Amino acid sequence: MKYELPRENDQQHFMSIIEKMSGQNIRLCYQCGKCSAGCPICHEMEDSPNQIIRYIQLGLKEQALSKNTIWLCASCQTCSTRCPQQLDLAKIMDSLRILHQQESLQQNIPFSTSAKDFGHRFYNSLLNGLQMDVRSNVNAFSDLFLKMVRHYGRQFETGLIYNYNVNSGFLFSNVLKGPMMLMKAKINLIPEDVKRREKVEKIFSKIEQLEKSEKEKR
Amino acid sequence: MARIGVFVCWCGSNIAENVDVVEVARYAATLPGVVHSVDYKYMCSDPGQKLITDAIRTQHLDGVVVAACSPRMHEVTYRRTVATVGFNPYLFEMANLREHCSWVHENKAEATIKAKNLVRMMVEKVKQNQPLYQIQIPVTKRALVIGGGIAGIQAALDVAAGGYEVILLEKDPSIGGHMAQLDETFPTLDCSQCIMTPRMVEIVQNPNITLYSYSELDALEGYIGNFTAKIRKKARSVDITKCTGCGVCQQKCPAKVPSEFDEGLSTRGAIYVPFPQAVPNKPVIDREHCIKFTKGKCGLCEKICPAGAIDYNQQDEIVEEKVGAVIVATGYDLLPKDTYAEYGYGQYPDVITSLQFERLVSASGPTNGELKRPSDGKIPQKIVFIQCVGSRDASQGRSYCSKICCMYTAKHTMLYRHKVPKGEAYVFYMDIRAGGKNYDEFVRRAIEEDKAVYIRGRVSKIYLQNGRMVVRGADTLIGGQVEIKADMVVLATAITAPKGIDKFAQKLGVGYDLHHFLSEAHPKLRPVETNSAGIYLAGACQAPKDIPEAVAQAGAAAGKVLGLFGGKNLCREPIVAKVNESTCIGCFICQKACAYGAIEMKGLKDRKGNVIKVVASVNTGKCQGCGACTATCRSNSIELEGYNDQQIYAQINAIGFTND
Amino acid sequence: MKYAYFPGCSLHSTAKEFDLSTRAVCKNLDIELVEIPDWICCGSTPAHTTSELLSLALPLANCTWAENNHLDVVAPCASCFSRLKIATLEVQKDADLRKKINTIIEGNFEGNTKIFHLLHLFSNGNGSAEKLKEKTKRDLSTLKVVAYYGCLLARPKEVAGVVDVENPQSMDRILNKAGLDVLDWSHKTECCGASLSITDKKVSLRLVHEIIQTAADAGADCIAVACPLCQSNLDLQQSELKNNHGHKYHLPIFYFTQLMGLALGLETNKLGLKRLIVDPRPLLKNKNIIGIEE
Amino acid sequence: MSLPSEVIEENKNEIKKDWQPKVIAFLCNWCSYAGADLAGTSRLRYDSHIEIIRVPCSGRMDPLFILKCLEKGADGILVSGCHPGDCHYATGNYYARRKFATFRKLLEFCGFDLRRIHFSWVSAAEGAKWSKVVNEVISQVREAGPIANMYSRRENQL
Ligand SMILES: Cc1cc2nc3c(=O)[nH]c(=O)nc-3n(C[C@H](O)[C@H](O)[C@H](O)COP(=O)(O)OP(=O)(O)OC[C@H]3O[C@@H](n4cnc5c(N)ncnc54)[C@H](O)[C@@H]3O)c2cc1C
Ligand SMILES: Cc1cc2nc3c(=O)[nH]c(=O)nc-3n(C[C@H](O)[C@H](O)[C@H](O)COP(=O)(O)OP(=O)(O)OC[C@H]3O[C@@H](n4cnc5c(N)ncnc54)[C@H](O)[C@@H]3O)c2cc1C
Ligand code: SF4
Ligand code: SF4
Ligand code: SF4
Ligand code: SF4
Ligand code: SF4
Ligand code: SF4
Ligand code: SF4
Ligand code: SF4
Repeated sequence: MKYELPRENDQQHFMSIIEKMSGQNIRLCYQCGKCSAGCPICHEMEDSPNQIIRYIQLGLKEQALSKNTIWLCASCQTCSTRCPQQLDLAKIMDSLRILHQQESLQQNIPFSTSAKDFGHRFYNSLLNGLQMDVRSNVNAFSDLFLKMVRHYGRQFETGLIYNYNVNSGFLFSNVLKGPMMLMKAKINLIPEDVKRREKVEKIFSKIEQLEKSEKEKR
Repeated sequence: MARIGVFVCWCGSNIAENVDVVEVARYAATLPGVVHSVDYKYMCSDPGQKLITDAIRTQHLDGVVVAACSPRMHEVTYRRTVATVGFNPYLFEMANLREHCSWVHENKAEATIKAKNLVRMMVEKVKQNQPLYQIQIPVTKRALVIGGGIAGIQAALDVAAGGYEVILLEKDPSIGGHMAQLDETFPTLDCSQCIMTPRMVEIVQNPNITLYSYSELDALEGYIGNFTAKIRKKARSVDITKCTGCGVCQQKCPAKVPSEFDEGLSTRGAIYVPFPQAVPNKPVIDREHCIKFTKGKCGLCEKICPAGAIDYNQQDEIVEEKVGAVIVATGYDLLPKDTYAEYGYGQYPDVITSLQFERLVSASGPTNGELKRPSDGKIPQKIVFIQCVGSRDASQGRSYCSKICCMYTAKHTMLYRHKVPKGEAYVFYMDIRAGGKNYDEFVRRAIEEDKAVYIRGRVSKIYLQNGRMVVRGADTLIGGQVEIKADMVVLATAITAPKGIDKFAQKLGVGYDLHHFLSEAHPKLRPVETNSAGIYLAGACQAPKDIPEAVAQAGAAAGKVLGLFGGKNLCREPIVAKVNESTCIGCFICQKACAYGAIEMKGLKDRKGNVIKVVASVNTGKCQGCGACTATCRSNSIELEGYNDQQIYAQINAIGFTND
Repeated sequence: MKYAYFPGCSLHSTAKEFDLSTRAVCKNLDIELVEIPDWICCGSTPAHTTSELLSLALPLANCTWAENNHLDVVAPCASCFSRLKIATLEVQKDADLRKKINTIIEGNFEGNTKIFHLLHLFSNGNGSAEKLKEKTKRDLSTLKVVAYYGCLLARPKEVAGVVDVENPQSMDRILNKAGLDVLDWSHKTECCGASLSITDKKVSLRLVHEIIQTAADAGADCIAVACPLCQSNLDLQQSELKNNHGHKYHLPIFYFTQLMGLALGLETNKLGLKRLIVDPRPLLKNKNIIGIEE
Repeated sequence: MSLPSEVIEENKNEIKKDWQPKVIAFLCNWCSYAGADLAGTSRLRYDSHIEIIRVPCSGRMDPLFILKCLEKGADGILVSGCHPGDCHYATGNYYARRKFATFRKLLEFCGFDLRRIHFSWVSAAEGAKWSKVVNEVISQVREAGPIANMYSRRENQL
């Protein structure tokens, strides 16, 4: 492998973006690896957490953002708790994910609650969905989750899981659990009725506008 | 009226080229109080110096200003010169026309004006000067060494070899410190006790050395050359003049106490000698654990002691010793392993500290040198060593490197392989710090010959799986997690300052750093001195150190003491603070400003001997002449000789514009 | 004692038994819970990995009601608790941010309300632990349990408010007071991967396996949890371990409130025991803790 | 502050054509004084309108010295000591720094032009730094103008 190190300026730029977003001083990391040593997900990651920090230190933005690491991170905070240099790595992972989404390096999966769209999506997912990786899974899940909240004010798990399976392509894995859960009366078939739905919608749209204008300012 | 002489130097062309020296001399002669003013090519040459001494005599001068180079260059020269004719050297001042004027300014007219100003300021200052006399401090030529580890032992032996008396103070029942606990030592792998025990014996045999073991310093008073140490000899409960050291008592004692010497891996009695080669080889009773003292029963040792040496009624004894210098060699502690919950919290018996490992492999240790692990006595086939435990760890408040653990861990892997030839040793490290003669070669040998596997990364957790410890770490070189099932884990826990050393340092008036290691006066050029004159440092009390360094520093500290004792009296520059007792209001704000503890309280008495007023008083043995006190006193009652307010204000008052 | 109660989405669906047992136990110990009317979802992980503002606005829209009514908030779900607490801490630190959020949620949150996890209610020295001990009716001393805290109840330290992040004790103490045989073990705070249980099942299965296996190795009959995400992850996926890791386990995953309820002698149907996927009743019957017919 | 009358007379209102500033520097013996010596030994040229008073340590500095200098017609003051941690007397430079900061605040509060008052850390090895500091300080003092103007302005206002 060979990496072209960006000029000092670019390097500073990427590191300082992440520093600003996360409020962490990335230079504190002395690459001891304790974060990776304790990370429960490290086995599955393309690059271990300390390597992601290294990429940031060297200004290798592409590398930092393109690995599945940031999407697999479970935000468990084990790394943040044990880091000898007191870096909040989980927060840095958050920042990388947010940055990734902001920069739309990856297209988000659209979502709709209408029955017609469901069918459409279902069909589509049969065609394409099977190749999707964690990144799109996590994105899809987050996306759906928030859209559920936006729409109903609360999470509607049946809808969430159903939609997620349809969209992610892992069609049968979790849906199978459905009947068992229902048997135990675990999940609701009908979403709960939150009276403040409009208010929730307002919160979401306000934030959307705010963030858009902030992004434009930058 | 003052009679000042001014002597303006050309320094060849060094000054004369950029400053009109003749004009400066002419100008000086016009200043009020100046009765004599000349210029000369090389003032520091013999004829130049003679110009000055002659003028002092013929002109009856009471002040001399030499306008030449920096006082840092020739102040000492001229002080000696004027003293040869009985002139008080502190009635002399220098104006710096070379470094601060001719060499830095190009415009000759401007430089000449400046030169005049500088001369005028000095003339005004010297008018305020008072004769001062060197301070002679008589020196008690005995040294106190505190701490009987290798550093303290070496320092005591070196000072004694110079022919002076030494008092060696050790808080534990025996001297030896940590080195006595070690097995073989890097970088040569010679046996620690073999090289140490002879020196310990020498301590008791040397007629110049008095050993107070099981004793502590209660107080240290006085100043350089003249300290009084109050030493508490803790009650041993054994009369060592009677005890023959037969050891029957400790064999029979029913109490069982974890042995400090074996780091808790074995037990000792309540009456005990910490280890077989102890010096002195006489037991003490640990009253906290003795059944006689805690419950009033037992008394077995008294019954069986053939020498009748047991004395339960012995009391602590306070002795006072007068000494002229103190060497502090109080050593270090090891961070307890239970600081790291993720490494098993002291729950897993087979997670041990490096010092415990030393005891486990030591021939004199609890297993007689067979490496058996604490939980079940099995020989560990796979050991994991973890470096930097508690060191270089900001989250633990310790960002420093403990310096010696890289080396002793390499040593441990070797000792392990020598005991268990088929065993596997893994080392988790962040960096290998092996700077020293033959040190890196030593580490390479551990890797290349003794097959230690070094893994670059930290360990995050140790947990049990089916009763076996799993060490989960990272190898940052391959970029992933690694897990090792281990039979034993050795933590290279951080070297820390001994608990309570801050209080102890305050007692001595010695500074300490953030981590409570004692502070040297200057990290490079005065590494064994402290800011308190007459108190020196040796060994790991100053910073983590290995044996070669501890011994070298001990020798250096002894050298300083011998230097101090070598002269007749201690001569000090008279640049010290002085209190005006009639105006001092006794607020002692100055005391807080003084970094040297030089300001003491003094009671002023009336004729009947009643104290009527408490005022500040400067201990000239301790004062270093910084003037911090002077600048703090609100009633202007404390002055720094040589830089007193009148002298500085005289210079300031003279700054006005040169009139011609 | 009166608290604003934030059940969160899970307690209204997958974790109804947590809700049930919490209410029952609190009632028994004279703790009054007032459910925040018309509460909305806290946004959980997806919100804070998507937008910082969202992750603050959603929780605080709920806390505002509590503050206006001068109540501290208690949340049984570790995730909700964590989000609520972090959000209040963040706006306490940053007045500008607080103003921004207040305009978004169209309310006025000052940051005075305290956020507790349910565990804190029984371990923060308000006397309910002692009360629990006094009121214990069933003997659970034969039940060997390990306390599983997961991530969010131990980390980060400032949020979780624990003394020792690597070895938290609050649940252990409560279970002790309830008379159980609480064992020491090493995986108290290891992540179970709940947040990946849907998105990357393989990973979360492996983590679940490690935790269940370590608990079984330590000699536990069951695991106590204080978080609906941990519970459903450990409970639901246990059956799949056989297929994926070749081990069959049968460790009931109790909410700690269910165990408290058992100790307090509450009726088992009020504790939702039947709703657990790994049915705990055979174990409890075996240990003579509940009757055959229950 | 009492005013030297002749100064007021001379500099009634504007800057005299040939006005040159006068800066007084207090240097600690161990670091800054030696640093200034080094500037000399290295022949580093700098503005000549600075005169040095040697003190054992910057901790010896009494704020009154500064007031006295100003009263006597100094246009600017520089106090220079060892770098933090390098003080020959362990802590003197910390004291100095603290005292000086408070003093500056006080002056600022009184409406005093802070371009006249400076503090620096110059070590025995920093000859170049010394000459740079001097030039910077003097150029700031030049901007501030003759101290006498300040006095006369005050007088006029009264
Ligand atoms: C595991 C381990 C392995 C090591 N291996 C090696 C090695 O192989 N080679 C090597 O060169 N170095 C090694 N070292 C380092 C070595 O131990 C130290 O360099 C050396 O012991 C320092 O000696 P010291 O006299 O400064 O301190 P210490 O040995 O700590 O001695 C200090 C003495 O002062 C006494 N004392 C403390 N406070 C007071 C007080 N207030 N009043 C009176 N007495 C007091 C103590 O009781 C003690 O006797 C090792 C260290 C460790 C931890
Ligand atoms: C690039 C570099 C940077 C450094 N930076 C630092 C630093 O920042 N901090 C630090 O602490 N250390 C630093 N050092 C190390 C420092 O230079 C040495 O520690 C120190 O100079 C050693 O001093 P010395 O007196 O032992 O040897 P030397 O300085 O080498 O002095 C030996 C003297 O002996 C004379 N001599 C040699 N042979 C004979 C003979 N046969 N007869 C008579 N005279 C003889 C030589 O001419 C010389 O004057 C640095 C070193 C280097 C190379
Ligand atoms: S634990 Fe901290 S210092 Fe160590 S590699 Fe990870 S982020 Fe860097
Ligand atoms: S927070 Fe993410 S990176 Fe850190 S240990 Fe947990 S899963 Fe790994
Ligand atoms: S006294 Fe100083 S200035 Fe004069 S000749 Fe000697 S070295 Fe040069
Ligand atoms: S039995 Fe008596 S003589 Fe023997 S060692 Fe003990 S005290 Fe000393
Ligand atoms: S009296 Fe104390 S020291 Fe003596 S044998 Fe009994 S317990 Fe041991
Ligand atoms: S000496 Fe080595 S093991 Fe010890 S703290 Fe320093 S780097 Fe770590
Ligand atoms: S000398 Fe000054 S500061 Fe010190 S005690 Fe006396 S009055 Fe106070
Ligand atoms: S001059 Fe300095 S050392 Fe001397 S008494 Fe004053 S403050 Fe202390």
